[in-house]
Amino acid sequence: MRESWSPFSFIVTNLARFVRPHEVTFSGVNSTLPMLACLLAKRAYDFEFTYINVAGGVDPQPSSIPISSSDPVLAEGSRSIFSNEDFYDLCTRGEMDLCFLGAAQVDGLGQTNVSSIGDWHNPKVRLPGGGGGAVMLPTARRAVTWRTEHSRRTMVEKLDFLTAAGGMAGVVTPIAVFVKRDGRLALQSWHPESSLDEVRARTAFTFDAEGAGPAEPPTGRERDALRSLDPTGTFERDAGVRLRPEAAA
Amino acid sequence: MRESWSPFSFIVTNLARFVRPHEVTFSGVNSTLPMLACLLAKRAYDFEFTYINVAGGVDPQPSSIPISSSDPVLAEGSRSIFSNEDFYDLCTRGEMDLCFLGAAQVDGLGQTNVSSIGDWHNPKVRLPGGGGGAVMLPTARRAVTWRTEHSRRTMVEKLDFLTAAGGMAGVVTPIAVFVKRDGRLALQSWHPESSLDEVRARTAFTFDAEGAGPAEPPTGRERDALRSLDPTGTFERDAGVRLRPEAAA
Amino acid sequence: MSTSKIIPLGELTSQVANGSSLALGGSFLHRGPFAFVRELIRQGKRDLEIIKQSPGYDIDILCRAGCVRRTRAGIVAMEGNFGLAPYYRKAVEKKEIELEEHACASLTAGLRASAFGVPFQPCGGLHGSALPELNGWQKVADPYGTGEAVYVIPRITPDFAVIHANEVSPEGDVRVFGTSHWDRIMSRSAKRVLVIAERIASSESFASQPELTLIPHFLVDAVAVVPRGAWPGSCWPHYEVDYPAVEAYLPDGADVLAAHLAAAPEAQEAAHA
Amino acid sequence: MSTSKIIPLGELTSQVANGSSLALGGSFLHRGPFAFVRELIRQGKRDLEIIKQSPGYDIDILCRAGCVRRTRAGIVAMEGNFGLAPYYRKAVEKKEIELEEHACASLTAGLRASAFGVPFQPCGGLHGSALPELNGWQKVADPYGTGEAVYVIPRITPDFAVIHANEVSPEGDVRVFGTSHWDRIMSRSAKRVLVIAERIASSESFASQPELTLIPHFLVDAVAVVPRGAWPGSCWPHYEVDYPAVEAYLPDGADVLAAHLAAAPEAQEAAHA
Repeated sequence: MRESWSPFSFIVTNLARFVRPHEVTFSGVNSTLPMLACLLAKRAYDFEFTYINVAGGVDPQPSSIPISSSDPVLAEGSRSIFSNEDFYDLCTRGEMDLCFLGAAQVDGLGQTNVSSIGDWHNPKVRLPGGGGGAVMLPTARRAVTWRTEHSRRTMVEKLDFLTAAGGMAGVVTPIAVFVKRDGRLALQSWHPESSLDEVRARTAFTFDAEGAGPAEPPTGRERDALRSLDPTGTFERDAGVRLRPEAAA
Repeated sequence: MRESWSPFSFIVTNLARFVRPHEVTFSGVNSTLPMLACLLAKRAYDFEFTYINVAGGVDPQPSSIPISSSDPVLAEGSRSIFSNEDFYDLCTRGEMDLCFLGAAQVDGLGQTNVSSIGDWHNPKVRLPGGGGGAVMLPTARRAVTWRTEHSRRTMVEKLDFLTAAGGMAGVVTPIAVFVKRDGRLALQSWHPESSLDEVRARTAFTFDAEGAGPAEPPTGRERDALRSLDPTGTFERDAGVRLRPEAAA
Repeated sequence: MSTSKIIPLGELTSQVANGSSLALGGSFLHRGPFAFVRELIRQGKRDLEIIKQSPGYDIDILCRAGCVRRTRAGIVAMEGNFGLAPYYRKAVEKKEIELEEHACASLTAGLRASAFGVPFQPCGGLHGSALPELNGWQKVADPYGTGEAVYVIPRITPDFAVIHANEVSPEGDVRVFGTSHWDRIMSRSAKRVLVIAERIASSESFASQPELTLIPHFLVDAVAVVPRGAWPGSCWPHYEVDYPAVEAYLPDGADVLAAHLAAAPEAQEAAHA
Repeated sequence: MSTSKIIPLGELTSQVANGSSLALGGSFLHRGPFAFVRELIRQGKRDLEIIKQSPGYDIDILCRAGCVRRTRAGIVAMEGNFGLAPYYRKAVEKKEIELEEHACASLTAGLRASAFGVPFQPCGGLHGSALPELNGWQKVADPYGTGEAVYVIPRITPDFAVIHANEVSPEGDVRVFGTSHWDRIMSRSAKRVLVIAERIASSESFASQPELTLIPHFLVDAVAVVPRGAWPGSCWPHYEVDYPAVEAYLPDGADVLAAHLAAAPEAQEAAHA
């Protein structure tokens, strides 16, 4: 069975919807879905914005879409190279408008753990580590994260380790879009084939859902843009995002 | 009357003699004589050293010798540009071997004033300011300065303002070469047409002169190198260095 | 799809309010935003704060025209046998302007604090100098037990960085040949960046060697194209210092200043603008 | 008159003593000094400290071969659908290596302190994170009364920075295309700089565009020329990631590691060296 709006498309499209006109938006390492979201926004939306990425690209015109979100092809066509020291400084001095940051666990305050499952000193799983998060999450004007798995293990009441604080402006999962409201994550919308009850059941932290409803389906331009970025569905297959874990059984 | 060793050549040649093999040597703004000294050392000495300058040049091959010691022609032929942040950082982290720094007044400790004649807040003359000095003098492995006037006004017992401390490894004037010994400037040599008595009479600070004697005359290669840098004597005329103020009367 | 940022010099300069702080690019007589500086004078700007490690002609002519309230500088001179900057010197001696005297590197440290988003920046050296006491700079002990103490410089955030560049793209990307002096850190520390350029190069040219771009377009607010705009200074490799013009600028007299301003390339070109 | 700094890879690598700290250039699978890393394994180096904001293949294979005592890193992964770095992960979980977990920018701050010659460097952000307490990082109040407090990171001075470059001059000048990642600050913070390059370009080529040079020759100690030396990673614009080779590297087994080392370009070329 195939969803009318694939959870992969749900994540990428809803990440793209955080991009705003005339802003500076950044995607980093280990960030294939935000990379696709930024490129989708460039193709699907009429407004101008600056897309910078960890490959040094500034509004690049990549000749192909890479598997690795830090691949140098993401700087192809750029008129400048904005390298790592530069984009971190941009963020810490408060000029990074929108920053996509990875997370293994997210809590109700929008804080993240990317360090370890279990105690940091005796980890069950040693995770990649914070990367940009601890510095960028508190200093970016807005930061947004995503999880391909929405469960009580990933959307937690208490983080195993507090890698980065400061709070996300948005979190996108296969079934839900959260935004920051009064210092906590609040549900903004859910996948049309999901429901408020399902989101509550699969989320370990409590959240406000006032005004939330099913997400707007992708526009034709959003669909076309994503199809042009992933014409053979390779990214969608590699990402392996499912609406529900049961769907695979 | 013309001295057999012009005081201009005396200064440039003796500055050049501070350059050592395999070192990194720097000349800055407002530093025509050190610029000529570095270029002379490249032409007259057989050893290798790295000459960097404030125009970003690294071992440049300038097509002409500029009036301004920060002229971009001083980067011509360089295989890299080492710009201002870079050479200051090199110095503060302790990797600048020899740094030429300007001074209006020098005291017996080799400290300098480049800020004001008279009280800083009520200056008789507002001088250019410290530039590199306050940071480079205490952090360069060796720093050397020069004065085209050797008098009790320039070689002082007490500075009008302490712009830069840390102490010069060398000071060159039209009649004398001082080096650092036991934390104070000590006379190393004097112009062959001057004398220890004259140097003492024209210096307001006391100094040790043990082992000092007339400076070694320029070698043929030193003379040739300076002549090749200043074939028409323009730099020498512009510098207007005199052995003694009386000589002009 | 980007919009061109290129506007006339007069319009670019009019964005600067009286009382603004300006970090000026270049050094002494080399690649300074001098057409912009002269336009500040023509527009009668007042109470400016000039921030530059090694100003010369720019601070001198602005002092001469009475535009300056304060400067933060490391070393000030005309250079090239002209010695001290005479109108600047007079302005300081007569206390017509306020001077915050820096080492060049301490000014850079203050700009770095701004660029890095931190309130202060440690600066090597300065030990024994009277400048820290003069400026109230604090020494901070290393909390990690090395026994070292280091001076920290407070953040310096100019309202504008103003850079004279060799080439710009229509979108506002900036290229500089030879040394970038302190232009890079200025462009990262200021609230806004204004650029005066010798000429436009194509977007394709920038894209073919993006590593050469000193300032990416999105940090740049506006660009004016002014050929020979760094006159009477140099702009490598396009032209050298015009020493006779500098010499002609120096004598006293309002007529001398007026003649100098009228002789400037941007004034000569004004009819074509 | 400068002497060539170009020596064989084996000789360059032999300069690294057991127990050295190494800052490795590049990021994840891109332009890393991977031929050098493999040569460390062949030479049986031990107790190394690896310093890199975003290591991946390099730290993983070094952990797999038992060369590492400690790492300071911001984020560690294979990337490109390969997820976590498995041998690194196992080494940390089994406490075979010591980890100092950084934000990438805090590691950069430590390197900046070294490059700037100061004992510590303020780093923006970090507020609320558990990393400062984990690492004992101190917060310093702004002595200038803004009310801000900022974390300061202690100086990090690697024994070596090791960079994989696109082009070098015979004298050791270094050029990189595309992003320089953190290579620039690494080259300024380490005691010594070693470079592995795809190819030599002429001194004249470097002199014609000196602005493109990332590291000037006098900061570089030695260079080895190893075409395809960043394999199985990319080196733009010469070649892309060799994903099948990365996949073939991952399974357990000493024979797998041996086959991977033998398949590397520098091993294939060894006969010609």
